[in-house]
Amino acid sequence: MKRYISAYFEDEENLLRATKELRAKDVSIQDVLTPFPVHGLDTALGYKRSNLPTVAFICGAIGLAIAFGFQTWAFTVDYPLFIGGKPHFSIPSFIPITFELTVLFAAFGMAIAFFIRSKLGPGANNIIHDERSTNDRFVIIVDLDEAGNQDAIVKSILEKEEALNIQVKEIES
Amino acid sequence: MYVSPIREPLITGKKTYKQITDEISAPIEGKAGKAWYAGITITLSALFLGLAMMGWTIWQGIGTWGLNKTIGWGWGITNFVWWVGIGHAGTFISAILLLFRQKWRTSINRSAEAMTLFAVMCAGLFPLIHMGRPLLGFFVFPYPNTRGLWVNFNSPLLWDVFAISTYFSVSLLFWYVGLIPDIGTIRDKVKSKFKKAIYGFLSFGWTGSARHWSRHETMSLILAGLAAPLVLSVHSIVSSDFATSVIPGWHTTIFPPYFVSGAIFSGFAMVLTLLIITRKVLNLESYITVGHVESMNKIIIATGSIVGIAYITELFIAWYSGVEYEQYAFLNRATGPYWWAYAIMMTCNVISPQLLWFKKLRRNLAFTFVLSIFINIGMWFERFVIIVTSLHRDYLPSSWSMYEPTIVEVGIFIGTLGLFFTCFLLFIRVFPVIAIAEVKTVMKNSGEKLANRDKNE
Amino acid sequence: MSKPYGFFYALIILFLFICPPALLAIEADSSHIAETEDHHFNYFLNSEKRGERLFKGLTRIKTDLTACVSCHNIDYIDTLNWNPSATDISKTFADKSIAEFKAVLMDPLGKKMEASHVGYSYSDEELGYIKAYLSQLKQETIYTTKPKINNILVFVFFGVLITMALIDLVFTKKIKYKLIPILIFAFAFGYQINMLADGAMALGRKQNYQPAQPIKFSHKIHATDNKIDCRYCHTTADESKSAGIPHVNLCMNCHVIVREGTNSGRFEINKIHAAIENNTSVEWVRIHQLPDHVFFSHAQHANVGKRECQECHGLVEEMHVIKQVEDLSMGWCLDCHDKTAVDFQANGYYSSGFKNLQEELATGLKDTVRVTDIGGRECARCHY
Amino acid sequence: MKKHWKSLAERKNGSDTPEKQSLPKGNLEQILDIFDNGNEKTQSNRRDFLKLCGYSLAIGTVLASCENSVQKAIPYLIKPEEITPGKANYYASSYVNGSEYCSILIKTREGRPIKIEGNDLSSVTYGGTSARVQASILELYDTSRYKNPSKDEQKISWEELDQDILQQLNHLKENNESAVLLTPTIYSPSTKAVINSFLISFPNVNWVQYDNRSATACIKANELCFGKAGICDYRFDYADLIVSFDADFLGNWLMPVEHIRQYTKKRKLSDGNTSMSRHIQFESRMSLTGSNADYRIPVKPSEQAMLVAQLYNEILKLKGIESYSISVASDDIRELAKNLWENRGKSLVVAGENDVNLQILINAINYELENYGTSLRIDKQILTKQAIDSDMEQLLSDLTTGKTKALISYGVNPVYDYFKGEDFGRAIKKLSFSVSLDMAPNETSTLFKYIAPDNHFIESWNDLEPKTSRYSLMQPGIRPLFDTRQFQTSLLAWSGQETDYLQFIKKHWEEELYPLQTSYPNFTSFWNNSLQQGVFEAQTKSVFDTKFKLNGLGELIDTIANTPKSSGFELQVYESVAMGDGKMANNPWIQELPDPVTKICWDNYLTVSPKQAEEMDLETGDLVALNSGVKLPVYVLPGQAYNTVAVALGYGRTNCGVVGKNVGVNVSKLSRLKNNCRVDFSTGIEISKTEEKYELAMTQTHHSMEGRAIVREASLGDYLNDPAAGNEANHAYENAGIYKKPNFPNHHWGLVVDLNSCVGCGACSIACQAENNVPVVGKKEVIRAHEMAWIRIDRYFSGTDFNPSVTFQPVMCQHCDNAPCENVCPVAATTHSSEGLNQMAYNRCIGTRYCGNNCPYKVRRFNWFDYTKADSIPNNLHDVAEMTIDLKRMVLNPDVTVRAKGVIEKCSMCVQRIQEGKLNAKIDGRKLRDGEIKTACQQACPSGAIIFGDLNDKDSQIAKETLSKRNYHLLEEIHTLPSVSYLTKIRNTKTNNS
Repeated sequence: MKRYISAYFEDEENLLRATKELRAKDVSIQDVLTPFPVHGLDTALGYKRSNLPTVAFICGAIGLAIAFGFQTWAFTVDYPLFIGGKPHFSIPSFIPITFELTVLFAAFGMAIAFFIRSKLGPGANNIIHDERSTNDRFVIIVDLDEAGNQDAIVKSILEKEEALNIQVKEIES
Repeated sequence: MYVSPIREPLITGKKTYKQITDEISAPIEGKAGKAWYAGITITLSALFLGLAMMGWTIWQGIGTWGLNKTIGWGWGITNFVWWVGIGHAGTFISAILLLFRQKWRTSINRSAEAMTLFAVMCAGLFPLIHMGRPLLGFFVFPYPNTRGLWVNFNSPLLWDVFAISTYFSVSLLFWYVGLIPDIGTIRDKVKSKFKKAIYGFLSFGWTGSARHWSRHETMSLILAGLAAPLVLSVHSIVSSDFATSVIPGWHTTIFPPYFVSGAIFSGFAMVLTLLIITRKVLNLESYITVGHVESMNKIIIATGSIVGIAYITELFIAWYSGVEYEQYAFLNRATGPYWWAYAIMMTCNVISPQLLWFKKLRRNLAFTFVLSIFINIGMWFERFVIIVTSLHRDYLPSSWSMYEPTIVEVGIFIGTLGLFFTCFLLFIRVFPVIAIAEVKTVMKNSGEKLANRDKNE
Repeated sequence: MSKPYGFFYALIILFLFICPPALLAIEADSSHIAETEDHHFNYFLNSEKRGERLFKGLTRIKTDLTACVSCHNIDYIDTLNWNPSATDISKTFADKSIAEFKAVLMDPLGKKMEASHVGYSYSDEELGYIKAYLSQLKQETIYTTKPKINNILVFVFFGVLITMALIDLVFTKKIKYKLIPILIFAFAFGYQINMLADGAMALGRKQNYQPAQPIKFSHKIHATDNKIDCRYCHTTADESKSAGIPHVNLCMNCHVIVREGTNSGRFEINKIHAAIENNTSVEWVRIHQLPDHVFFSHAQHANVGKRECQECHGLVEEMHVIKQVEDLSMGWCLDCHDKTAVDFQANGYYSSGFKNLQEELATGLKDTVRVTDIGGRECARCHY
Repeated sequence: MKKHWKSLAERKNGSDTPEKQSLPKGNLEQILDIFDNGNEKTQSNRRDFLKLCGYSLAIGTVLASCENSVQKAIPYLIKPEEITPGKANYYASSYVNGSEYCSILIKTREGRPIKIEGNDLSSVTYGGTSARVQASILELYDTSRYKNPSKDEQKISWEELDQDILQQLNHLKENNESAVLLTPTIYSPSTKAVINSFLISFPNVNWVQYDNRSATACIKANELCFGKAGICDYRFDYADLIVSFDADFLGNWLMPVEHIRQYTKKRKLSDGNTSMSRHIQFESRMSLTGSNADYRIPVKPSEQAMLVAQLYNEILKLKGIESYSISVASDDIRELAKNLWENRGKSLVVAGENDVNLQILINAINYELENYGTSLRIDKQILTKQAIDSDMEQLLSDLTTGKTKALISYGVNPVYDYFKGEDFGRAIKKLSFSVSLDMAPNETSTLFKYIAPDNHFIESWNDLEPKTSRYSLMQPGIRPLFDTRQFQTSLLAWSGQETDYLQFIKKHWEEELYPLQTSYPNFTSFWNNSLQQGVFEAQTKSVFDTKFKLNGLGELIDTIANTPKSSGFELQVYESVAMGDGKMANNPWIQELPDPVTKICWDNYLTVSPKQAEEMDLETGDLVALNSGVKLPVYVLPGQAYNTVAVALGYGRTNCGVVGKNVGVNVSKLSRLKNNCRVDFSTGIEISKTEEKYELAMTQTHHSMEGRAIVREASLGDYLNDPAAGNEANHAYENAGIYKKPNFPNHHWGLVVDLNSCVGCGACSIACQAENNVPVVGKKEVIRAHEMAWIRIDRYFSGTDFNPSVTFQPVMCQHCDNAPCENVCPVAATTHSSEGLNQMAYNRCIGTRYCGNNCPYKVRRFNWFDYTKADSIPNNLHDVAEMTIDLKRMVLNPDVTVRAKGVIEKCSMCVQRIQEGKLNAKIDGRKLRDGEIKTACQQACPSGAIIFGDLNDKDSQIAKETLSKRNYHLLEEIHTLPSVSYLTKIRNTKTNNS
């Protein structure tokens, strides 16, 4: 048996305040659904900094190594050709492609990581709590303990911040 | 929250969040007007004309173009560089302006990026169809083969292949990643089950979860960081097609910055051309305000002036170099048989944008619209001047020749215009023209007034 | 879907449908000449049918005699049958009289025929039927192969799998573990790509090509059993770019005396005699053929490079039916150029030049000079 | 890229036509056929497959894992002894086209003549050739040729024809009615014997020789002056000072191949030679000869006689002999006379005009200058032109009056090229009996009742004596392609003799020529050797007393002096260097060879001086009408004398096959007869401008070097002071690069072009076209600058418009060691070899044309359309000249790929010849000898201006030439390090200092 409470705000500032208060009360917030990225919400929810930059860096480094390595191998080892009196191993010529592939690998590596990590992707159909959560409503879903000790506190905080449609839901886990 | 009193609002008209959503998604939900149908009929006709001409070219050979033994590139490559140039504004706006925290970008970045993609699609066609043997175009990819052959990594054309395809892929990614939340919004708004399924599929299951938003923002920032140098690299590499050669008039080290600023210059002009119409037709005046137009005009003056300086620098360097071929090439540009192209280029690109120093003109939509078209023409001629006038009289006077385009080349160019505008017309009916979520983020601190919530909604 | 959307797609689909046929219509070549059916023996309507029954041994035939068809195959077979096939016989006797046909059949010359054609006796009328039946076979080609329908079926099958996996993954979601459709997708798609790559690489290549030849000439019998040197017949291998397919008169050097073969009796050898007598050419099916933009010289490889024929042509001396062993791709050429050492000191051409390489050899910096070292990978060595 | 025959199968069929045809099929079935590996159709091949790939690559590749269609390999039934499949055979022979002669080698592959090369052993042509000689191979495969004998355009057999003709001839003989045998000059001893025996059999037949541009005046003048008719043997290599009055001896006057050789030999400055001849040319139009002259003086044609007379007078004065009263000569003429006098015995004065008086004066000048016996000899003669113009006039009147009842014609085309051609045509039509023995239909032969077609010279046996005691044999390279018979055989047959002409020649040689030598012990070895060498040069001791016998020069000079000066326009007709007399008008190679001076092909045009053009408001491409009714386009030619215009003969053929038909305008009728000699200029011409425009196909439209050091030149004096004169910067940029100069381990192939030797004749261009399967594109494509020539000759004017100096520069791929083209190809289709060649792999090329753009020399050529039928896409052939039909494709070189649409091509430095030469050396196990490999252009060049060789071989000629101070690279300041280099042009003009 899993219980939680859901409600929505019409202004992101109410949401922010409510979030901060709930967090202060050690209430675990399952999710917040907003139509746009609300400034400061991730700190309010206590999210850590994402690792995506690291992923991008690693992917970029791989792209760089592949591109430069492949060009060098193809031109000096596998099929050395005399082209325009230039040396086989000619770094300036290799730079443009190396750069492009670095960017390509970094961008796509990171994007794929993002989609996998966020469980998003073509055909992913996550539960939509409120159709207007992508429009103008700021939906909050708060976990409740089984005993129902927190219900009152949560409700009061939500009501204080003008939350609407406060509902308690129960789900068989 | 403090709102600077001096700055003019980026969104006018005291919008609520819902109003924003509704107004921006209106063209997708509503039925298309007669104008739209008229428009797409014209663009599709142009597109089919272009396709027919491309088919003719591939069937009969490049001989159907006006090229010859001396002038191996003409309209085709001019169009290629022109379209690539236009394809620079979108990513510049969303990436570089994002890095510089320019909030006014939010109203225009979506459509500018879409325009970028379509322009790059048009551009990408030309290297393929200008080939003598386009069916063997796949030779440019270094795929393993039984001949044991690779490609020539020294060739700027090969760099182009990588640059353009990377630029297209990354721009597409950047655009789509930004589009996902808005597709989610549309998904939740549309009524039809079919549409819901389609947008649901395209939205990748977006819910607006705070955790997703947090990662999304990080990713956008890094993508912007990656895309910014990419934008600069693409036209630098395209310019290498000319700069690395030995032809007087092409062999110039200032080409990369000169081309990049020219690209942004023409890109912004094209954005203006499109958005001045779009805001009117789609009733988006409160999102794309005269303020936005003015900001873009300021960038146009800046880049236009850089381009002007580049032109003059070229002339100076040609004189200063003491190389007779180089000197002749530039003298020939200005006074030779293609002087008119040079004159058009100078007038449209150097002189006309200087009028934007006047605030009145800068904020005058009609003037801006006309000017943007002038700039597009001028930038087309810039490429024409660089390519054709340099080639037609190079080292050995015995091979000097003249170039006249044929109907086929013009037809293909019209075809790409058709493709571009067809794509754009489809785009405005399928995806939100303005980044809904991003506009909402700036509404509070840059909107005309704080959202006036209507509790009865 | 809104209307313009549909309109647009309809146009694209229409275009896709119209385009290929339209382009192909252009291809329609007017140079086809209608073939004239020739029936030599129209005794009466079903003479072919009667002939067929006789040939296949379905009608009157002595029980101890085998039917013609048991030695003379009618359909294409991919194994070697030394006996002439029905079509082969038909060709040979197309313009010959019944009497000749009869003579060969019932009173044959040569040991092999004498041994096999014992006790056959047909009336002239029956022979006419058989001949009529055979001449109707004449129209068929020398060889056919099984249609490779399998490849298409496999490809389509995997295509269906991919579609199903995708549909399930995105829409229906019947399979609980997403990994399964993903794996199916990946495997099927990978297999398709592999098929495409294989197909693309095989374009214009004829590795393992082993068609039936107009004469059942066996390199094994000539080169191994009779120990004839390759160059006895392929005379120009040492001096010209082409090794030379022996002219028919060259065959006659031996076959003017050797009139009967080990395996096929007189039938195949008679074809050479017929060619000489009738002044007709022997149209061999070409096996080893490089594309037109490749210039290959046998003299360079067989004479200067001292390569053995077998290095490129395989063990021809063991083949009854000649076959292309290597794929003759550029990569294959280059592999050999990379590996093969050049006869650097012995040949005066090399020893008089290449100072640096000679020094390196002398000082021991290099132990051998490979073809690649002297430009064996350069374009204009083969393409010009 | 499909078009050449590989080795075996083509011998029999001549083409790779399908063995079996199948029933017509629908589209779908066709598609299936391509994948049907069991099908014997040869029309479905890999290329068809690739076509489909364009439509549906995916399904296609899968299906394509089936095998290809069947290719046949058909060996010889009985292999001819001398043929090795894959190797070329060479047969020494001779080229003859009217009065043009050249000793040649015919290159055949598998019995198929594919190329003509010069024969080094001839002391007449020295291995040189001309453009027309090179192009004549294509005539062999001309589709318009007569393919069988005919009567009234109905095909008949040779037996029927012989019977008919004999009957007619006998009928004429019985009635003693006059008939005429009309031929060009016959300088074949055996043919003369054949004709004589024919004339003996039919005494009623008169033999008339007709040269469309005869040397009547020369022949007559010599007869009058020295009592010996004929043309002198001119030795330009013995003359230190050459003065030519409108004699285009490098272009079309007498024996240009020999004259170019002699002329350039005297002017070569290699091997320590420090002297060269000085050449002064008086002429009205800018001829090839004039453009090579050190001094060129534009004069009107009518003024020449006066100038010659003055010159003669001045020389007499210098000699101290009584002179004539004549108008005072200009300083120039006096100066010239002084120079000539100083160079007496080593000078040569020639005149081109067909005017007996003028030629007599020229003879007198040469006589007074003591040149006879040195630079010209009357005892040795050029025999290729013997016809006398008045004979033709007589024939025409006999035909018109009906005195001559029958005409047998061979190798001439008077209806087209005689100035009264139309009259001639009308007269022929009236004849009841007429036989033409021409090889191909022309304006004249089509009017004849009987056609007894001759063989092409490559299919014929013959012998020739182009110059006194210089004999040459013609042997066939192939059996007659069609049902044709040699002219001589026909005559033998009609005169009732043994018809084997070869035996006839042999007999003739045994009787007449074998006794002239002592080297060979028996006739068989003499014959075999002569046949193998192609030439036989008898040592004759001739003694001829050259005494000037003519009196009354005074009268002659008076006549000249009293001729009123003509004012107004003068028009001159001439033979262009490429087209000549128009016999080869149906040859697309010749049609597409640009004129050396004007760079125009596929047309004739009226050259007008710049001053005139300005006065009349004319520009190139304007159509003008002459008062004779001819409409011609104008070309403004610097150097054309004021008030003169000129137009080329040889164009405007109306009956010659599809290629040459109605190309240009026939201007033969603009000649006229003067003193029984046909002259080429006429006065009283009026020109009126029309509003029409006409597009001329020009391969070069800009004529100035723009002050760039492209062709470097100096005067002889400056050169002698400093061998690097004009070339001070030679090789200055050699080590300017940031990368090390590439090192070539064994060979480093290169070319040196001596600009001092190149006269610009264009033989190299055609040789290259024949050797390398370079396509013909046609006039429209040339107008669009789509011509494909791998080697072009750039021509620049410098100096004044009135009288510019001209330079020629052959430009082919420079094979740069730092090649700009190589860097930019995305697919590495063009790379460098370790032997210094810039390699072009056509099959890798995708056609971005970037290499062409980046080539500073603009030598790369793109296949804009499918010119060769090698393209994979159907129905897009652009072949204006029937070059892709099976017959003409016989001329293709099987060692060179035929390029498809959409690929770049360029000079490969004849890599196929290099590979062949190397292979021969390897088979023999020896070092490659210098000079063993010759490129096609080098082989064809009559002046030896192109030298190919190994730059790494220090002993080679090319390495020596490279060290010359005159050597430079084209555009060396851009550091492309070309393997091709040039030697500066030296003009024997006065230095600036002196």
